[in-house]
Formats: sequence, structure tokens, C-alpha cells
Amino acid sequence: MLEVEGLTAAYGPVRALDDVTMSIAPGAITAVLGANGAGKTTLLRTLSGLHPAKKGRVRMDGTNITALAADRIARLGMAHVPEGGGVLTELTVEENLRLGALWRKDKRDRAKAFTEVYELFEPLAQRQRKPASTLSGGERQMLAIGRALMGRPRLLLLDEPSLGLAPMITASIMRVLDDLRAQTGLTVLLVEQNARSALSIADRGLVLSLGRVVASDEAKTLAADDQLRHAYLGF
Amino acid sequence: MDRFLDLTLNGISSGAVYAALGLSLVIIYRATRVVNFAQPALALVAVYLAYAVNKATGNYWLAFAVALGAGVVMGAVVERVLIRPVQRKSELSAIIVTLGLLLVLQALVGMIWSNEPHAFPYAFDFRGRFSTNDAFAVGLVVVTASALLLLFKVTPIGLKMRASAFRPDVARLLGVRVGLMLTLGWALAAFVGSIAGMIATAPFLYPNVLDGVFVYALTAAVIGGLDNPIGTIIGGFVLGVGLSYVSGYLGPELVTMAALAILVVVLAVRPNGLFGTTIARRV
Amino acid sequence: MRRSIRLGTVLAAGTLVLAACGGAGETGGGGGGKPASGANATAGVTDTSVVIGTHQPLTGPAAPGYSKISVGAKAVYSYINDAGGINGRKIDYRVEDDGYNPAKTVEVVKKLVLQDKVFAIVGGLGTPTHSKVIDYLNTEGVPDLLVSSGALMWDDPVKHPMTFGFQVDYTREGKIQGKYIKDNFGGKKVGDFFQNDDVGRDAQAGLDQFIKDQTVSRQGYDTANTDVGPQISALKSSGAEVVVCSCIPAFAALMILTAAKLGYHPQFVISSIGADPATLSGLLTQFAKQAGSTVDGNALLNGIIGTGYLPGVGMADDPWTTFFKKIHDKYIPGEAFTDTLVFGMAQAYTFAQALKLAGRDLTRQKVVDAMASGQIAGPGLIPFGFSKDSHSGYTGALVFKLDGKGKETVLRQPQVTDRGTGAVTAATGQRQTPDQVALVSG
Amino acid sequence: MTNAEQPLLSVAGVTVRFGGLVALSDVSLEVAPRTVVGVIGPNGAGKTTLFNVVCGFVRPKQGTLSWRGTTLRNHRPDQLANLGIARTLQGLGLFAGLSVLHNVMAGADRTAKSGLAASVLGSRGAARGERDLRAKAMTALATLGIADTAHRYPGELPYGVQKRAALARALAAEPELLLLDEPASGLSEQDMAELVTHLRTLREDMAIMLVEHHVDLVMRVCDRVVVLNFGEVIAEGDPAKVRNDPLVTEAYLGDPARERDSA
Amino acid sequence: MGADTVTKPATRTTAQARRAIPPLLLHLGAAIIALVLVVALTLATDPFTNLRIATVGYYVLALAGLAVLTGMGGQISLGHGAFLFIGAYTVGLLVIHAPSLPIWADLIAAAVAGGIAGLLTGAAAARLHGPYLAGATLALAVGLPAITQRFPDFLGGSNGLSFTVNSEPAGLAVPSTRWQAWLVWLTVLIALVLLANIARGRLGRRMRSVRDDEVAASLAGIHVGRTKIVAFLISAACGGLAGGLQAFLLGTAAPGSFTPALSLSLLAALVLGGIGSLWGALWGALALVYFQAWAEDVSDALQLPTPVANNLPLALYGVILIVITFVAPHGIQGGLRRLGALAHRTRGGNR
Repeated sequence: MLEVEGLTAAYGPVRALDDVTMSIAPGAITAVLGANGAGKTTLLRTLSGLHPAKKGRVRMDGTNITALAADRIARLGMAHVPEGGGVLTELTVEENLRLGALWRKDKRDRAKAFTEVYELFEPLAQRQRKPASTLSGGERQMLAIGRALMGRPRLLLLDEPSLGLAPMITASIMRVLDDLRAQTGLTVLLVEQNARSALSIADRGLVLSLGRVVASDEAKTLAADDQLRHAYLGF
Repeated sequence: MDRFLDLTLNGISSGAVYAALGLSLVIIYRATRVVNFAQPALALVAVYLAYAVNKATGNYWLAFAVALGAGVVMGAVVERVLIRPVQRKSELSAIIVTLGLLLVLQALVGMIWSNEPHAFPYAFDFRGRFSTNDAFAVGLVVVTASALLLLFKVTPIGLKMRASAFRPDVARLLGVRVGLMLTLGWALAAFVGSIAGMIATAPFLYPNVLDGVFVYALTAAVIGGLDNPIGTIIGGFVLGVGLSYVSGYLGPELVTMAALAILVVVLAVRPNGLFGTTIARRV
Repeated sequence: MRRSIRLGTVLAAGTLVLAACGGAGETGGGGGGKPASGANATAGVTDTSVVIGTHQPLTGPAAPGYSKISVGAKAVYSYINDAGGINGRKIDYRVEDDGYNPAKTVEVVKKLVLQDKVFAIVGGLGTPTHSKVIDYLNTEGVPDLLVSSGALMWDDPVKHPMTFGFQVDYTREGKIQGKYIKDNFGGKKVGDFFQNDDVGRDAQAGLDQFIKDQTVSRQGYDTANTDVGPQISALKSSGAEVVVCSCIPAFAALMILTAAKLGYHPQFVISSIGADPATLSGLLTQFAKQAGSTVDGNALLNGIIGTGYLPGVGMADDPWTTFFKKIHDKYIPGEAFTDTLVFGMAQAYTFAQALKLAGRDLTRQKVVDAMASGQIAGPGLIPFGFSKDSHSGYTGALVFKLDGKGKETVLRQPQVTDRGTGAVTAATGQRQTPDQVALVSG
Repeated sequence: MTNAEQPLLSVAGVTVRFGGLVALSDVSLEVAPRTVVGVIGPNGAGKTTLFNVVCGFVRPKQGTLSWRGTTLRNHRPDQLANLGIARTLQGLGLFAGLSVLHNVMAGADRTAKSGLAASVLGSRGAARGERDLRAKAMTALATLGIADTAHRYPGELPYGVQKRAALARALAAEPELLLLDEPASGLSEQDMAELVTHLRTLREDMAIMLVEHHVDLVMRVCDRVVVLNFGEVIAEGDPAKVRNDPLVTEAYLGDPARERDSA
Repeated sequence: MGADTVTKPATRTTAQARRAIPPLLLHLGAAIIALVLVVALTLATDPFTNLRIATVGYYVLALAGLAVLTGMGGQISLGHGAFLFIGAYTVGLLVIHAPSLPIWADLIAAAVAGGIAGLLTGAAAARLHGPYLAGATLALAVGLPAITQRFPDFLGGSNGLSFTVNSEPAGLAVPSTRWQAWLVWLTVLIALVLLANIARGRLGRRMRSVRDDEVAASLAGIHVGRTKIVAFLISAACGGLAGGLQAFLLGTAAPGSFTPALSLSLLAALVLGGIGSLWGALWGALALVYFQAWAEDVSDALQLPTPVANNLPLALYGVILIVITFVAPHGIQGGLRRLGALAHRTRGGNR
């Protein structure tokens, strides 16, 4: 699905990603873990084309997407939900969702996508016309994910979906992801601070530290590795 | 009472111009966070083209169409060629580029058509307290503004433009070609600017004709809140009527000072304009 | 270390105090007053040429309306130079753009005097601008001839011996307008629409001598504000039947249009600076052709009364108009033939006359003496006031009526008066034709 | 409080709302001189808001703040800095247009002895004042081992070094209370170890309050730990006590029920 | 600077020695050298060039003031001309109504008047950001000069004031433009010494901190609002003094000289010169004075049709502004610095 080779990215002289190599199998959920500043967000931003890669290569389904613009990559089927969700608070819930599927031609399918998302995230259905600014944190996160799903992505990048959410809500979001993966074969790359909760639904985990991959393994193996958790995950 | 009515009507028609040009500034500001000082010059070029077409063909509406078309093209070209490369550098860079463009375009117009005034026609009969032409100007501005707001509000392209303006990065992630939307924003703005120029310029056309209008339009936009189109339109009309009263009751020499005073009072109470959104800084 | 800081401070302060020995506003020691004539008496003059300069608003807010004056002047100088020049000297005319910015005026005039070493400044334009250089030119002993402004201050031979006016001053013109109105529209309500600077104030002083009791409303306009709606509507509601306009062409046109807009049709009386029929009709007649409007621009001009002191383009039979038209057709056929062009041409021609009178053995004093000799008749309809004791330009005006086709009919023959409370009388003396003046054999 | 000494800072019953969102709810805590207090909690728990309240960027809806027993009202950030509270920012907040040295000198500004007028006149006193500030700044930089970067600009330096420069700037203000917002984020293992050493030295001279994700670091250096979740203090005490609090584990590790599910 | 440095032990490096010198002495030394250069230059050139040199002088001061506000303080002002207006009228009115005051007192009054106006503007503007500040200051530039129309008797209406300033000491026999150039530059250099002290000292650092990060600055104990107001005050005082010098030099104060176009061209010239340093003000002032003259000469020489010739200088200036923004975003001074760094590096490489 996604192959990353020697990816390096920097902010000015500060190297944020250092020679990252990884691959993601279709239909898998991969958790990206690491302390604040480890480069998790930069990894997602570089993959989705928001941040330029300095070196290295990214392929999605065999297509080299390294130098493509973010909107092109999005239209190729990669959806990136940025940290905090990136909900446009000036727009209504429905407008936000509409925005997620605007590039898709098939109108009927778009209508279907609306129904599906509203089914998936019930609270959104009740507030279609409300400005997104009136939503609670959890609802915003739902909206952000729902909006990403409107484009029927093949690969979903999620940046800290649990940020500021109660564990219950986080859990329900995780459950939705798990179901989606099972139903549609959606591939997910999940950045999480909350390591244990992420590893609990992930198939694989990837640990970043100072922009480098320091561990990559089955989720269960990682979860069991106390030393690793201690060193990189802070608990 | 009669006089009051006269002044009010007079103010409404000048307010329409401030509102339209102010709106064009706001569209650009919203899209690219640049105050476009070249906006009056773009409108000026469009109007001079209309002047030339009208003179050659005698067809006012063809001239009008040419002005609008020229506006769209110029807006798009300026965004692509001049603004995009410097926009990220600094706030000042973009300001200086638009100032430079203002000088170049005004000079260019003077070179081609000389600095002498030319008669420039009204669209309709201008006679009457609130003439057909006044009604046309005010109506055109209101219709254009409504159409624009509708465009922003309900059409997919408007949705994309709004998204690109509010959160360009997020818009990109949702497959929106943000660059294209910004260009489109400039083109639309210059389109509205051309409309403002067409109604502001008559009866006389000369290179500095829009300078004063621009200052009031910017004032209107600042009063209304630079990222709020509706606020700006309200600001434009309020300013037009207010300044008309000042000119009529207190004297025309006080108009510029009155504009300053209004601005100071508004900004003292609301630093982001009457209808502007306060962006809280994250610590 | 501390001592050296103090030393530095003391030094700086000392130098400043040195600069401070006199009050800044007191004229003394090095200050103005004494003309430096003699030293530079023939600056800018060679055997074959004479360099003169002027400052004009070629760009900026005042350019519309004025940027063509120097074009007309240039055409006349070309005509003269092609005919061999004056007393064997060709005239090298340097035009500097001051953008109507007084600070810039000072700079460009000093450039003309110090760097280009002009012999004289001719036709410097504008009251706010030229008033800033008049002292300098007189101190330096540079002839400052035919200032393009109707302000009163150019006529002060004692304080400003090198300066001569050109236009009829606003007060004289106001008196002539006032008298005409009193004689012909006695008892009618008069409104006054004026530029809110010395143009308006000086004119009012003249008007008030005759029609103060008739005046019902005074509305000033500001050149920075082209929206004159509030002012015209005030005149309308005051019931004024006659409106005097002491204004420049653009605002005369705005006034006419705005009045038409409001359905207000008083008798307009426009002073010479604004009553340029060619410019006005150039601005107004276009309205005949435009979409949506049935207004005939010519009709708007019809019946407007103006005052003037130069043969206008509307007086096609005038020998001077014919003469200038010939020069126009030869040298600047691309330009519209307007009173603005004629203004520049007449001014240039008048200067050339003074130059010729000054003789082959040219000095600055000689040209000043020639100006004051009383022998300059010029193309104007009115005699100049130039003499030893007066440096005022045209001393009066005639009153004419526009017929809307760009033609002027004289309503009252040339009148002259003074700038005080003297009577308005008919002008006397014979006006010369171009052939009689025969400046050059062209 | 067992500590007999008067607390430097006390926060009592502070509540903050942003629109409908409750960011802090009835939070109380105290910081005694020369102690290290750690504030932990999941992302969005209100830690930074707490700091913002202390610094005066956010005005609480309810509750009071006192410094050495004096209640503070309507205080501005700069006033607090002048009382002796220094703070680092989560996102560095270095002045990009100033060299590292001048960044730190700006931090020391409040300690300057010469007046601003003197600096305009460029007098000898101003020169001496600048020299003092420079010396202070250099000391702060040297303490953190980055004196060699004094004349570089922040943008040219690695993240870890910038982080130290920001800390040096806070130290140069000679604070009595140092607020550190995520001091360990983005630091390498080695950097972090050094940070622990620095913090231990610093607490000899001042009180420290830190917000940190890296719980392990918090446990290593703090005397007391306050745990926030959803704007509320859910646990407080010495590190050992907090570590074993089930509420804390839940907050950090998510729903224990889910935990069991996946295990 | 001599006496003091000589007594220092010879082992100290020059850098260390320089650091020990109080800023005043250092800047005063530089100013004295600059003044000597200016005097030499005026002696070597004709009276009109002397006038141009003096003109450059007051523009340098105006731009330096703007550099403090916009470059150092990060506040964009499109209304700096308003402060020049105030300064020019202060000098004009004092020369006319208080003729016995010496010129230096008039100039101090101009600076004070400008400063007070700046204080008020700054207090009103401290809460405004970016384009709102730009809009408000532009309105100031448009609105303030209109006050002359309201008080035509006192302020001369649109004609403004004209006056002759007497400043030359009785015994001094130099051409007046030369004397004027000296006095202008002496004043400018004194002001620049103070500005350089500010730029190098605590106050400058405070302003830059506020410019770069208001939050971090307030955490360092710096009062953000007050610092912004002080920046406005200093900047406006310089503007007032520059306007006063213009009035002194040209003997005029008229609203037509202080149009918004002036304010905009000041900002443009500063960006052209390089906004970050006081040197930028010098390059900007030179560009402002000499570029236009050059462009006019070019258009005269080209024998173009009148409308083209009239407008060519404006067009060229506009093109230069755009080109500079593209190729040298940090202005001339930034470009020079980059060249200097490059030369340094090449030299280092050769060694």
C-alpha cells in the first residue's frame, strides 16, 4: 500500500525526520508512537505532501507521490486528518463534510457517503446545519474523520485523534476505525500519544525518536516491551 | 428635511462605491492575507480599457463587459506572477509589491491616455435626486455582493474558496487546489473592483481618480472587519452616508478628518473592526 | 572616558549654539532681501541661446487640467526657434514636474536656478507651489515672470521686484463678475460655489463689493473631494438663481453635471480659470453619445456665462486664435486645441516679447525693465498692468456667453479695474494683432 | 501542607471556561520555595491553561492566585515576570531576529540596573548595564553548556540547543519560580539526562513547576506531582503516591475495560 | 575615541576593546567622521548638490525613524508623512510667530511635537495588528493635513506657510545651501547617534523582542503595549524633526507636500534600502532623492512623447520596487551584507 524509503525532512536546519523507511500493508492499522517532538506529525505531513521531503521516496500503490502537491495526493486516495482535526469552524457540519468529497465526480455516491458518515457518527446527523464551532471536542474529531471518509480514501492518516477527548469517546472512535477496516479494508496510519490505547487496536507499531525509527514491530510485541515503553513512550 | 434626504441619497450612492471597492479588498485579504494597494490601479486600467472600447465602438455595455473581463484576467495574472512568489516572504513584501504595481499601472495609464481628464459616461441617465444611474450603481453593488455571498455560501467552488481562505493546509488535504482558489479569489476581487471602478469613475476619468475612493474603501473594510464581506458592505454604506452628512453639514474639508475620526473610534472599541473576528493568540 | 563624552556633547551643543546666534524668523545678517543681481546677471544666456525654466504639475493630483500648459508653450518656442529665435537666440525651455507639491517646487526651482542656470523662470504654476519660491527667486535676482496663478501676491514690486503676474487676479475678476451680475441680474438670489483656498477667498472680496446683499449661500469645495453633491444641493435649496463659480475646469464641469443631476438650472457665471469652453465641452459633450443618457452635453453648456482675458478657442475669428491654431496645427496637431493650450501659448508669446524688447545685449535686469516698460501688449483681450509700480498681469476681463457649440458671444466688452475698491471701467487702448507685433518673421 | 514555609505561589479554586468548554475546574495547588512541582495529564487536560492563568494570559472565571501570600488581581504577564516568575513556552518562543545572547539578555532585562533613558543616551551607565546583562546571559548560557552558540541565531541551531537557549533565557531573569512547559519534548535521551541534572541543580535556588508528558522525567525530578484530567485535579502527592493511583493510570492509559479487552 | 582605548592593555583584542567603549562614544565617533565626510562632500560640490545632500539628510532621519517603528518594532505605518507634516508646521509656525527663537529651539519643538503626536497615535495603535494598523495610519496621512483647511488663517489653508529661515551665523561666509546641508546633517547625525544607541541598547532589544514574539517578550517582563508606544514615539519624533528640517531647508510647510503618496514612498524607500538597520535608511534616502532625479534625466534624454516622459519616472520607480522585493527581499543593505559575507567567505577559503 505505502512504501517509504529513506524519508528525510527538516524545518530549516532542524532535522525532523531522519532517513525513515517503512512499509504499510493494505488493510492494516499501524500506530506511530513516540514522545512529543519525535517527528510523528512531521511524518504524516510529509507523507501527505504538506511538508516537502528533503530526501527519500514515498510510493502509494506503486505510484511515486514524493513530489506531488497535497491536493493531488488527497485525490489519489490518501486522507490526512491533522492534529486537532482541522475542522473548519466557520463552516457548518454539512459544509465540512461536503468539502471532503468535492473532488469526487460521482454525485450519487457522494449522497451515499453522506448517509454513511451520518450513520457512523450519529451526533453529526443531528447537527448538520450547525456551525462546526458549536461542536464539542469529540464531535469535532468525528467530523474530521467523517470528512476524511467522505472522499472514500484507501489510506487514512490520523494525527492524535484522542487529543483532549474522554477515554470513552476515544474508545468509540477507535472502535469505528476498527470496524471500518474490517468492512472496507481501509488502511490506517495512526499517530498516538496514548501508546497503549493505540497499540490496542493497531496491527503494527512504529516508534519514532528524534526523527528516527527506533523500533518497528507487531503491536503486541511492542506493547509487551517494557524497556522500550520506558525509554521512548515515557511510562 | 429635504436637505437631509438629499445628503442621505448622495451618501448612499458614494457608499455603494466604497462598499464595492472595499469588498474587492476583503476578498483578496481573506484569500491571501494581503491588502492589495494595487486594487484601485487594476480597476483604473479596466476602466480605461472600457473608455477606449466605448470611444471606438460607442457601445457602453460592450465596454462594461471588457472592463469586467480585463479585471478578471489582471487579477489572476497579478496573483500568479507577482503575489504568489512573495506572499510567504513577509507581510511587507506583498505590500511593497502591490505599491510598486500601483505606481507602474498608474504611470502606464498616464503614458497611454495622458494625465488629462476624459469624459467617462454614466451607464444610465444620471439626472434626478436618486437617478436611474444611482439606482443602477447601488443595485449593481447590492446584486454583485449578494451574488458573491451566495457563491461563497452555496456553490462547491465557493466552499472550496472559503476553505482555502480559512485553512489552506486543511483544504489541501481535502483535495482542494488551493493555489487555483487563491488565483480565482484575486480574479473575482478584481472583477468586483472593476465594477467599483466603472461606477466610481463617471463622469471624469484621470489616473488619480480612484485614489480618494480607495482610501475610503480601505476605511470601510477596516471598519467592517477586513475578513468580513458583509461587514465591509455595511461599512461602505455607513461611511458614504456619514461622510455625506459631514460634507453637507460641516464642510467638505472635514471629510478626510471625519473618516480618520470614525476609524479611530471604531478601532479603539474594536481593534478588528465592527464585524471582524478576533483571533485569539495561542500561548 | 566620561570626559570625552562630555567633550563630544559640548562640541555638538556648541556648534548648534553657533547656529543659533539669531532668531530663526528674524531677517538679518545672511537672510533675504538683497537681490544678488549683477553677479549672475546673464546666467543662462549665450550668443545663440537662452535657457528658461518652469515648474508644472505634470503628474499627480493637479496634472489633469494643467499638464498641457507647457505643451502649448513649447509649441510657441519651437515656432520661434524655427524662425531664428529672439535676437538671434533660441529659447531652451526646461519644464520640471513638481507634482503640485510645494516642497518639490522648491527643489526643482533651485535645480533650475543652480544647476541648469536658467535665465528666468516663466509661468511657474500654482499659488501653493509658487508662493514657496518667490522669495528665493527675488533674493537670487532671477526674473520670475508671468506666474500662472491669479493670486494677489505676485504684484508687489517693492518686495518682489523680479516677479510679474500673468492672469487677471481673482479679486479683479470677482469685481467684474459682481458688477455684471448686479447690472443684469439685480435683485436675484446669488449663490457662490468656490474653491476653499485663496482662489475662492480673493474672488469673494471682489464679488462682495457688488452683490453682497444678493448672496444667499456660499459653498466651498475641496479639491481632494470630487463629490460636490452636498454643496450643489445646498445651493439649490437656498434658492439661488445665479451661481458664481470661482473654480477650476474639472469642478466647473462637476458643478454643471451635479446641478443637472439635481434638476437645478441656475444661471452659471464661471471665472476664467474654469471657463475653458473647449475643456468643458470636451468633458461634457461626450454625454451626448453615451448609453442610457439622453443628455446633450452641449445643452449643458448653453447659456453659461464666463469671464476671460485671453482669446479663447471659442473666438475663432480672433486673429490671435487663428495664429495660435496655425502653430498648433504645425507643432502639436495631436493635442486637443483648448484654452489651456492657448494659455501656455499666450504666456510663451508674451515672454518672447519681453525678451525681444530687452534687446540683444541681454541681462536679467533688462528683461525685468522690458516687462515693466509698459510696452508689452500681448495676445490678451485686456491690457497688462505692467509698469514700474505694478506687476499685475491682465487687469480685467470680458464677459461672454457660451452657446453650447463651443462658440462664445461677448456680452460685455473688456472691463478693467484695480484690486481695491476702484471702479470697473471699460478697457481702453488698441489691441495689436500678431502681424503688428511681428515677433519673428515666420 | 506539611511544609511550614509560606508557599511562593498558591492557586485556589481556579475555574476557566472557553465558550462552553471547561478548561480548568476548581483547581487548587501550592508551590513552596525550592521545590519541584510536576503537572501531568493527558493532552488537553488543561496543563498549559493552568500555566497561562499563573502568567496572566488567561483570566480565571473564579478563583484566586497569590504570590507570597499577596492576592494578585488583574495582573499582566509582564508584571508577573517582574515579581520573579519566569516561564518557557511549549513552542520555544525564541526571538528569531535576535542572537542567542541577545535572546537571553532580553530575558535578563528585568534585572537591568540602568534605565531606559540611559540606554537612549548611551551613557557609561548604560554600557555598564549592558555589560552586566551580557555577563548574566553568558553565565546562564554557560550553565546550560551552550556558551559557544551566543552569537548564533536561533534558526541556525538544532532543536535541543534552542530548547536550552529558551531555558537560559528564563533563568537569566533570576526567577524565584520557574515554569517549564514541556522541557523534555524533542530532546534526545542524553539531553534529557542532562536536563534532569540541571533541574536538580536549579532547585537549590528556585522553585520549579513543570508541565511534562514524559512522566518518567517528572517522577525523577519532582517533589510533588499534580495530575490534571479534563481540567480537574484528579491526584496530587509525591511521585510514588501518584504513580500508584488507579485514577492516574486510567487517565493515561485509557479505558481500563478496553485495556482488558485487547489484552 | 582615541584617548581611552590607548590606555587599555595592548593585549586586548579590538573586538573586546570595542565592546568596552560606551555606545555614545562609539556612535559619536562615527557621527563625527560622517560629519567630516559630509562637510568635505559639500565643499567639493556645487550649491545644488549641497541642497540634494541636505535633502538626503532629512530623508535619512525620516526613514531611520520609520526603521525603528517598522523594522525594529514590527509595526507597519503608512502614515509616517503625518509626523513630517507636524514637524514642518511646528517650525513654520514658530519661525513666523516666534521669530526670536533660534532654529535649534524650533527643531527641538518639531521633534517634541512629532513625539507627542506619536505618543497619541501609538496609544491608539498599540492594540492594532497588521492591516488594521496599516489602514489606520493611512487614514492619518490622509486626514491630518486636511486640518489646514479648517484653520486657513492660522495654517495657511491649502497654500500652507512660506517663510525664510535665518540660521547662518553672521560671520560665516559660505553659500547658504552649504550651510544648510551642514546644519541638517549635524542635526540628523545627533539624532542618529541616539537612534544607534537605542538600536544597540536595551530599548532596541525590547522592541525587537516584542516584534518577534509578544508572548515571550511579556514573559521576560517587557510591557508589550508600552514598548510599542515608545517605538511610535521615537519614530514620530524623528519624523517631526525630519519635517522640521525640511521646513528649515525649503522654507515651506504646505499640505500638498504631505500627501499619502509621501508616506507610502517613505515606506517603500525603507524597504528598498533594507528595513532591518539604520544603514537601510541611508540607502533608502539616496534612492528616494537620486533615483527620481535619475529617472527624470533618463526620460528627458529619451525624447519621448510628453505623456510617456511625464510618467516614466513613476513607472521606473514602481518596477524597481517590485524587482527589489523579488531579488533582494532584505533591501539594498541586505544585499550588501550578503555580498560582504560572500566576499568574507571567499577570502577565508583562499587562505
